[in-house]
Amino acid sequence: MNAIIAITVVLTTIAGTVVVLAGHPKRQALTLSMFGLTLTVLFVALQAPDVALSELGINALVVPLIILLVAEKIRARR
Amino acid sequence: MRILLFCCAGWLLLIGCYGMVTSRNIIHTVISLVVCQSSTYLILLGIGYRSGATAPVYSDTTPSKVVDPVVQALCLTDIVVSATIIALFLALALQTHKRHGTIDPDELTALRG
Amino acid sequence: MSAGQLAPLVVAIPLAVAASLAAVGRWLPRLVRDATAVAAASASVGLSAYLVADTGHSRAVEWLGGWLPVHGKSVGIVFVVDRLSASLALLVTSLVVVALVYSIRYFDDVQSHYHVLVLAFLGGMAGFALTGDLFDMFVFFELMGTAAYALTGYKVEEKAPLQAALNFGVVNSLGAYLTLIGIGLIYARTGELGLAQIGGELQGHHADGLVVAAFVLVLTGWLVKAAVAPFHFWLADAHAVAPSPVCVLFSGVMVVLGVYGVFRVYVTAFAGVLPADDVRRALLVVGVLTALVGAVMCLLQSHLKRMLAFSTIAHVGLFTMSASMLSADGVGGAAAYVAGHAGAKGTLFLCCGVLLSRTGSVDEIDLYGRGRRMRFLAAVWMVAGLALAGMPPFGTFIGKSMGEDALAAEGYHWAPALFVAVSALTAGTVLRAGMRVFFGVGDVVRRDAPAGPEGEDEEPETTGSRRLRAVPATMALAITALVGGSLAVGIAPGLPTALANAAAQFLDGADYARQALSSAPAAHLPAEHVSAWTHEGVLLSILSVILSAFVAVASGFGSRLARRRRRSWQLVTAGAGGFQRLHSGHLGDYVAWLLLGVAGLAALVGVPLR
Amino acid sequence: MSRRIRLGVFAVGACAVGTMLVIAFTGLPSFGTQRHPYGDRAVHMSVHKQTTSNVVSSVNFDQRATDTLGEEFILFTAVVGTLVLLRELREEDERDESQEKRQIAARGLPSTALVSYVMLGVTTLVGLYVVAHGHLSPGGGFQGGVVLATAIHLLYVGGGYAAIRRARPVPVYEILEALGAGGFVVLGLAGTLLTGDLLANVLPMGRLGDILSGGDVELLNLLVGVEVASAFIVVLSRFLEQYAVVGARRPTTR
Repeated sequence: MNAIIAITVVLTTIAGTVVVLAGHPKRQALTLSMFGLTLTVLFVALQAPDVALSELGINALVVPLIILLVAEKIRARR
Repeated sequence: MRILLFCCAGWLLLIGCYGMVTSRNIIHTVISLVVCQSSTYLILLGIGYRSGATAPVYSDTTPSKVVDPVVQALCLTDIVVSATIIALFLALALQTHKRHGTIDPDELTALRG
Repeated sequence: MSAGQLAPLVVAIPLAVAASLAAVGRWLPRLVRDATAVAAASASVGLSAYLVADTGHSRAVEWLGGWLPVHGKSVGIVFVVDRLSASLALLVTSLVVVALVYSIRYFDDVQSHYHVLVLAFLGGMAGFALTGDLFDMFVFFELMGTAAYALTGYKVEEKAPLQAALNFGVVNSLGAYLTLIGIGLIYARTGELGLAQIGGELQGHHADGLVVAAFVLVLTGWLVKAAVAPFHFWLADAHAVAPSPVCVLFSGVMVVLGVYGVFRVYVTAFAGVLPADDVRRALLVVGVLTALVGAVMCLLQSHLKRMLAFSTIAHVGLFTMSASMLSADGVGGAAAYVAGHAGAKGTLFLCCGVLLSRTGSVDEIDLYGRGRRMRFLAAVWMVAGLALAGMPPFGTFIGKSMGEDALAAEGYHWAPALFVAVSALTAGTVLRAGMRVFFGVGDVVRRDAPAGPEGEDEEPETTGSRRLRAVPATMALAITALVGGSLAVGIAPGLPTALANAAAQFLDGADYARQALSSAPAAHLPAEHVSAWTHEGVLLSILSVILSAFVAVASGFGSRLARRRRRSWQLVTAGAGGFQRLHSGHLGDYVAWLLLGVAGLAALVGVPLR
Repeated sequence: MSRRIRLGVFAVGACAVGTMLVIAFTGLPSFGTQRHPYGDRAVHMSVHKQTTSNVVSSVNFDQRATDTLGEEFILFTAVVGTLVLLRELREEDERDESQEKRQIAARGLPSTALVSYVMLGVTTLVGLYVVAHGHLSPGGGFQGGVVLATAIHLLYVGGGYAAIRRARPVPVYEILEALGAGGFVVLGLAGTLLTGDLLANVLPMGRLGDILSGGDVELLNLLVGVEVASAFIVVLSRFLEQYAVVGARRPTTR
C-alpha cells in the first residue's frame, strides 16, 4: 500500500508543479484536471473515498470547466 | 514515507506561492492558489491515515480498523466550498478584464501608493 | 433555556434571515427588505446583550447538537462565551445595525443581495467570536472572508474595487490555508480540535518545532485578517474602495476579530506550552511595526478612505501592543480602545460616504473647500478626528490610557510615547483633511497626475445614482449613533473596571477549560478596580490632542515649510516615496511579503526557545 | 517592487517557511500511526449511538454539523457574491438580440445530442444515488450535488445553449439554493426549539442500513444536495452565459 501511496504522491507533486509552470490558462485548465485526477487516486489510496469523490467532481471537472469558460471569454474580448 | 508525503505537500504549497509571485495573469494566480490549497488536503489526509486500515464506512456492523474520519469530513466539505470561492475570484478576474482591459498584475495600477 | 443555548442563535438567526431574503427578497419592496435585515441584526444585538449581562461571573457553554463531553472528551463543537467575547459580539451586531440603517438610502439593491451578504458577514463574525473550537473558528473565518470579498467588489462598474477584492480575497485565502495547515499539525500532535482540549493536551509539554510552527501558521491567518504588518497590504486596498457602510464593519470589527483570534488561541490552547514572555515579545514587535507603518502611510495619503484605512492599521498595531501585555489592564484597555475606535472611525467612514454621495469624490485635494456649506459633517468630522487622538472623555481615551498604563507597568516606558505619537499622527492627518475639505484651510496643491487609487470619477453610492442635496435622516442617525457610542464608551461609569475584569476572565485559560469541559463553576476572580482617569493618562491624551493639531497644521501647510528647507525635505519625500511604492497593489508583492512575514514571526517565536 | 526584488523577497521567505515546515514535519507522529483519539471517538459514537454506517457523514452532519452549517453558508455567500459580481450592468442591458440568437443556433450536433441525452440520464441517476446514500456509503450531498450540476450541463454539449436554457430556469435554482441553505439552519433551529441545542437530532433514527435512517443526517444530506447542485448550476450558468451570450457581443469599449 505504501508503495502505491508513494508513487501517487510523487506523481501528484509533478502534476501540481506542471500546473503552476504551464503558461497559458487553457493549458492550465487541462493540467489542473490531470492534477485533480492524480489527487483523486491518491485520496483513494489514503482510504478517503468521500474526499476522492469531491475532488473528482470539483478539481477534475467543474473548476477546469469554469477556467476554460473564463479564458475563452477573455480571449474573445481581446 | 512520512517525510516524502509531507515534504511533497510543502513543495506544492511553496510552488503555488511561486506561481502567484511570478504570475503575469490573474487566472494563473487563482489556479496557483488552487495548487496551494491542495497541499492542505494532502497534509490533513496524511495525518489521518492509519496503516492497514480501511475507509471509515461499514458494510456491516462489525467494527474493524478504519482511518480517521474527522480529517476526511473537514476536507470534503472544504473542497466543494472552496470551488465556489474560486469561482468568485474568477468572476472578479472576468470583471477586472472588462474594466481594466488587462489581467496582468504588472499592468493593474488602480491601487498604487 | 440557558444562556449557552441562546449563544448559537446570535449566528443562526441572521443566517436564516439571509437565506430567506435570498429566496423571496426579489418580490419584497425595498422597505420590507431593509426592515427585515435590521430586525434580524437587532435580534442578534438583543441576544448578545443578554449574553454580556449573563457572563459576568461564569461562561456560557453550549455543546452544539447536544454532544456533551463524556469524561472530558467530546466529539462535538462547543461555543464558550465569556464576557469579552460576548461584548465583541455585541459590538459586531450593533455596528451591523448601524451600517444597515445607514444603507437604507444606499445603492440600488437588486434581489436584496446586499442585505444577504451583510447578514452572512454578521453570522461569520459573531460565530468567530463565540466558538470554542479551532476548526470552527476557521470555518467562520472563511465565511466572513467570503462575504467581505464580495462586498469589497460590490461596485463592479469601477476599476479599483475589483482589483482590491482580488488582492483581499487571494491574500486572505492564502492566510486561511496556512491556518488550516497549522490546525492539521496541531491535530496530529494532540488529536483534538477544541481549543480547551488542545490546551489540555499541550499543557506542560516541551515546545518543539512542530508546536511553534503550528502556532505561527494558525496565527498567520488571523494576523492577515488583523492586517498586521507585513500582512497589512490588502487592507488599505479593500477599505479604500468598499462601500462606506461596509468599511465601518471592516475597520470597526473585522480587523479586530483577527487580533481577538490571536489572543484567544494563545490563551486557551498554547499558553501551557509557549512561555508568555516569548509570545509577548513577538507580538509587541509586530504591534510596534504595524503602528509605525500605519501612521506614516496615513500621513502620506490624500484619498480620504485610504487615509482612514492606514489609520486603522496604525490603531490595530496599538491594540496588539496593548493586548500583548497579557494583563487585565492591557487586554481590557485594548477592548475599550476597540470600542471607542469603532465609533470614531465608523463616523469618519460614514462622513466619507456622504461626501462621495454629494460631491462624487473623496480626495482631500479635489474637495478643497468644497465642504464649506456642510456644517453637520464638518462638526462631526472634526469631533471624530479629535476622538481618534484620544481626547477625553471619548472611549479611545479610556483605552489609550489603560493601554499605556499596562505597557508602562511591564517596564516598556517608551511605549506611551509611541501611543501618543501614533495617535497624534493619524488624528492630525484626519484633522488636516477636515481643514482642507470643510474650511478651505491649507495649501492648495496642484498635481499633474491623479494620485492614490481611482483618480478617475467615483460613482456616488446612493440609490438612483443621483447626488444627494442634504444628509438623509437615516444617515444622520447612523452617524450620530456612532459618535454617541464612542462617547458613551468613554463616560459609562465603571466600564474600565468591568472590562478589566472581563479581560482577567478572558486570560484565565485553565478556568476556561474547566468550564468548557466539565461545566465546573467558575473560579472566583478578585474584582479589581481600575480607573483610566489617571494624571498621566489625561496629560498624555491632552498632549496627543495638541500634537495632532500641530501635525494637522504642519502637514496642511507642508509645501510652504518645504520651501524653506529644501535639502532635508527632498530626502524626506524621497524616503516616503520609496516607502509608499512598497504599497504597490501588486498581488505578487503581497504574497512575497506574506511568506516573509510568516518566516519573521516563526523566528520571533521560535528562536528564543532554543 | 521590480520583478527581481519581488523574487528575492519571495526566495528568502520561501526558504525560511520551507525550513520551518520541514522541522515541523519531523515532529509529526510516524506515517500511518495507530493513535487517532478524536477519530476513534467519532467512530465509536457513530457506530454505537447512531445508525449511519458512513462515519464521515455522521461527523459532517451530526457530530460537527455546525462546521457544515458554516461551510454551507460559505457556499451560499460565494454564490450570491458571484451573482453580484457578474450582474448585468446598465450599459450591458441593451442586448443585441439577433446576435444572441445566432450564437444559440450555432451550437449542437445531432449525433452528440443523442449521446449526451443518454449520458444526462445516467449521470442524473448516479447523482441522485450518491446524494440519497450519503449516510450509508461514500458520497452524500456535497459530492452528489456536484454530479447533478454537471449532469445538467451535458445538455450544453448536446442541445446547445437553447436546450440548456429551457432545462435550467436559473432563478428557480437561485431560490432552491437559498432554500437548501435556509433549510439546514431551520432544521438546526428546530433542534433549539425541541431540545434546546442548535442542530440537535429531532428526527426518528430508523434502522441501520435503511435508506430512510440516520435521523437528521439523511435530511441534512438531502438539503446539502439541493443546495450544492443548485449552487453549481447557478454558477456554471452565469459563466456559460458570459461566454455564450455576452461574449458574442462586441467588447464594451470604455
